[in-house]
Amino acid sequence: MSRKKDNYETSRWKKFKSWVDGETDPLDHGMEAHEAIPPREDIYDSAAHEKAVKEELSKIYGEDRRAVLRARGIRYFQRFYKVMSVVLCLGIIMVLLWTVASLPITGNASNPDNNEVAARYIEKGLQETGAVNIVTGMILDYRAFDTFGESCVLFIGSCCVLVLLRLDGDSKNESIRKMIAESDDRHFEPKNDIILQKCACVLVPIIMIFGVYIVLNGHLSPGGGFSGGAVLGSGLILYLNAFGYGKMGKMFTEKLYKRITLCALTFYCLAKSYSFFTGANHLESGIPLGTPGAILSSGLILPLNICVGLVVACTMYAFYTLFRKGGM
Amino acid sequence: MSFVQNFPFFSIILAMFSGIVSSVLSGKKARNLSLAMIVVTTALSAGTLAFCLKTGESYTYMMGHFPAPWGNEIRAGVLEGVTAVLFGVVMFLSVAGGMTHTAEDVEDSKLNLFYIMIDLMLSSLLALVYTNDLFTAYVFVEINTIAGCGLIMIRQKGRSMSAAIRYMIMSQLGSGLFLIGLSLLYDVTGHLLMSPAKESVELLVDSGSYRLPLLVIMAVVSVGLAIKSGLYPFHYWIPDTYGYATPTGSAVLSGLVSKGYIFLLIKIFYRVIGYENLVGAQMINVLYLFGVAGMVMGSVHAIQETDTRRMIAYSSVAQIGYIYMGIGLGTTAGMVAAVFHIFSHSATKALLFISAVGLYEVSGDRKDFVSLRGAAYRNPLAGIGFAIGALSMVGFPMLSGFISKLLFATSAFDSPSKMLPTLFVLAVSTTLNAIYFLRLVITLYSRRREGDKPLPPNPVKKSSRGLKFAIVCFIGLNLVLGMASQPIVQAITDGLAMFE
Amino acid sequence: MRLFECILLFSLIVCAMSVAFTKDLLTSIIIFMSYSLIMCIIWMILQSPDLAITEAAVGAGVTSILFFLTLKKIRAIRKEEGSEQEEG
Amino acid sequence: MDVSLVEHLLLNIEETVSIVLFGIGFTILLLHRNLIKKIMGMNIMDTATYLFLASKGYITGRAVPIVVDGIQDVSAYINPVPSGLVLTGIVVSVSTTALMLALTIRLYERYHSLDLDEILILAKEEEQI
Repeated sequence: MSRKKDNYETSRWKKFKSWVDGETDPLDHGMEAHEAIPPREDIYDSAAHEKAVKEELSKIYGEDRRAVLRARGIRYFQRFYKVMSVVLCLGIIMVLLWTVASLPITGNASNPDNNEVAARYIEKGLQETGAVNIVTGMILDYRAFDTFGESCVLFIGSCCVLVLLRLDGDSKNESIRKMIAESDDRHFEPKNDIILQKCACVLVPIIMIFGVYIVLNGHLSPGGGFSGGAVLGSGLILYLNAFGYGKMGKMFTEKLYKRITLCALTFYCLAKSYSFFTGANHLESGIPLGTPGAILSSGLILPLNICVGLVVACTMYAFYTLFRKGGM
Repeated sequence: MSFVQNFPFFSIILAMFSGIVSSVLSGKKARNLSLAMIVVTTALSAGTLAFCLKTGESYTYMMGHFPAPWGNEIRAGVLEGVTAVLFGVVMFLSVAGGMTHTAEDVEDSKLNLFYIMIDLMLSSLLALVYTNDLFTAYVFVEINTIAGCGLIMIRQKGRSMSAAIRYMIMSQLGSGLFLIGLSLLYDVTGHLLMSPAKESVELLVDSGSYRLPLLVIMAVVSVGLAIKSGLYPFHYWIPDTYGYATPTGSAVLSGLVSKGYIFLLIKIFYRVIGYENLVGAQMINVLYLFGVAGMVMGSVHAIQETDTRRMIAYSSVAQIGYIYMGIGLGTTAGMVAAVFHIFSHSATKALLFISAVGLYEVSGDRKDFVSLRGAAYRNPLAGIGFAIGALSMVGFPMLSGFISKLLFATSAFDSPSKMLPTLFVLAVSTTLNAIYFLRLVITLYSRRREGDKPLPPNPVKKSSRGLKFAIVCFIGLNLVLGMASQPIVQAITDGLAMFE
Repeated sequence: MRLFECILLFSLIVCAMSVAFTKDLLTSIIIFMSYSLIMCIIWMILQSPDLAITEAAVGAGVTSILFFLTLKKIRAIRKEEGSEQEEG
Repeated sequence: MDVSLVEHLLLNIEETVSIVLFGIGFTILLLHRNLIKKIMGMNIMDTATYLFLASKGYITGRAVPIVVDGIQDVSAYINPVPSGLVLTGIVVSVSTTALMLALTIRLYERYHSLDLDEILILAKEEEQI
């Protein structure tokens, strides 16, 4: 018994030493330890029978025992993870539903969220921002910092998509990328479809005018830079689908996209910085608000809406072309 | 109003603006712009800190023409100033240290996009530090997430892309929970700015209404941000993410991004929910338990790892456990220790990642233990850097890790019920830390043997000046945090007092 | 109006569930698109036309287009792979 | 189950539904193996939160917050704050969706699979070779 223990001690020490030297994989070490002291395996794995079957199987199929063990570990882990996740999700739903049951009732004017904040937006919004649409006035004047952050989210999102999907001339694994680019999915669809083109002839101008209307009237009616920009972007996408990249490429290149985005965001950034700076230092901004209700009113909101609209339209179109063929 | 008070706003806008401008610059110019921007931003943050130290109080800054409950606001105080300066320094050194590797890993035509991510990352971190508005915090959390994802997948290797999507999924789960927490909070208080929201929360607590929603808000917001910062049971994305990003990416992600979320969480605890309400609601004990579990399990996982980069990543899990344990102690001293550990860990972990790069350079870009044997002789500076980082993690005196462990231990005495488990876990976790870090350090300083796997031909690359500079500065930063800790701890205490 | 809203809300849940359980990706994308459209009508009922117009343009429009494109791209890759195997 | 609880849930029907949707989206995002489904789940989760917010701003019998005929009375319009927040949120979710779809395409190009578990295993194997 004592000899056995000695042996065990020395082997442990050796293993530990080799592990400190980084010679053995600690997982291997663990497996070897399992072989040396069988009871530990039982703790690890309650279904001893299944283990036996697995070992039979591994003998039959000549599989590496380690791989089987590892795969089984992963499977157990996965099953455990699945069950835990389902329990977690159900728990979250239950707790949140329970919470909802003790929240104030929807549609009630005396709810805590209808407080002095909303009251001031409604009562003085028109005088302070010049925007008839209070929501627009709120997001582009009262809480403009959030909205600036939001356009930065869009900007960085498009940058990430550019990183992932743009195919460059000096791309590293060029042959593969070129192959994929050549097998562009446009090969599988009819070109110059006459029905699509005629429909596009009618629809594109209407969509574009609608988009421009939404952008320009953001401070007067529902909508604004973002929704209008998305409509404009989808108009561009329809045009592209109907008439192909050749025609589109003549008027809309990557350079133009970059310039528009840069100019619009720079203007946005500078205009808002000016407004923040003057606001915080209690200076007059000197931007006329105009008569509420007129198209040229509400100070910076109209130009900002135009900027956002341009950025969003270009970004949506860029997403489309990048997803389609990895470039513009 | 003093002109210095504009500095936090300037630093956020400057970082964003340089990101926007970088989209049309070449890679090299974008890099220089980014480095210059980080220096200027750090200087501005230092100015803010000096101002706050001089006046001895914090101030809010209106973003626009409208005061508190109506317009956006940012807030600067001593703690914000210290954090912003430290984040700026760590960011600068990480970018400078990983510069050459970034240029190798990233395609030339996409290099400027990498620096856009760095710029926007810094701006979002600063915004998270300075923000006084919960919805602004949400928007910038999203910017931070997307930029983090960009930093991971910019290598465009299979492993880094799969790590990126995993990171995105976990982060989105976290953001979803965070957002629903904000919605609930808005529903019961009617405010999104932190100061008025806190007033309403206090009224609610005093009147005893909406007790359950408040509890759920605490839980959901904490869990959301804990998922995003990689607290123990939600840590599965961490090793892949930190292990397969670019060196700069790993350093920034582990050193700054998760810390930004934790800082935001602390800010929400203090400035919205109220720390005493949190302690009263027992929520804190859950965080404590998770933190303790993370401290042990992260180290256990790290011991099992053969890839050194993944090992360092798992050690991050353990260190984040320390931070949550400090938050969970439920005392001000514990919180001070947690905040100090945020600083200490972001300096140390970035140092480890950056100096590990110097060691991989001389081992043919291999990351396993056998190939790294003797690497410290081939690149002495990186070896010293790594050793110091490892010793700091273990808690060697004179280094920053020692101070934070000391703070944790002393703060444990303030809460009698948690004293014994805290001290015990600290001892266990330190031992485990010592096992895996010292093992690696011993490997680095032992000679190569006969039977070792041969290194690939021509393994020794000269490390760039940027890397050497970064390692030296990081060592300095660690020593400063370790030896001159008294004023920093004082500043943290003052800053936390200003949060109230 | 209340009843109409309840029906819409119920169909939202149905759509979300069927997104989860549909095997075919194209079908689930179309269901997701209708989910966005229903959401847009509900927002109209809740007196938020700004949201409705944005959701219609973005949720039902651009997001769905992006999903379709992804699916198309994936099918293109699959087809290419298949043809290569046939050649080989 | 308590009767008043169910009644309250039915009174708050929009919130109840949005929480259920949130749960469905959360579950899909966490558990579904297919990446495209996961992304859809993420979208469902986000829109559910937005529905929650938007219903919080709604007040029965009041109009859209667009000033008509110069009436600027609080009792005439619904709360504009949630609408503004949701507008910001929608943009965020579009950006993340586009980013994740792009990642999906790249991963499919590389591993010819949409199953996240399979992709992770394949990526691991690829590195070992």
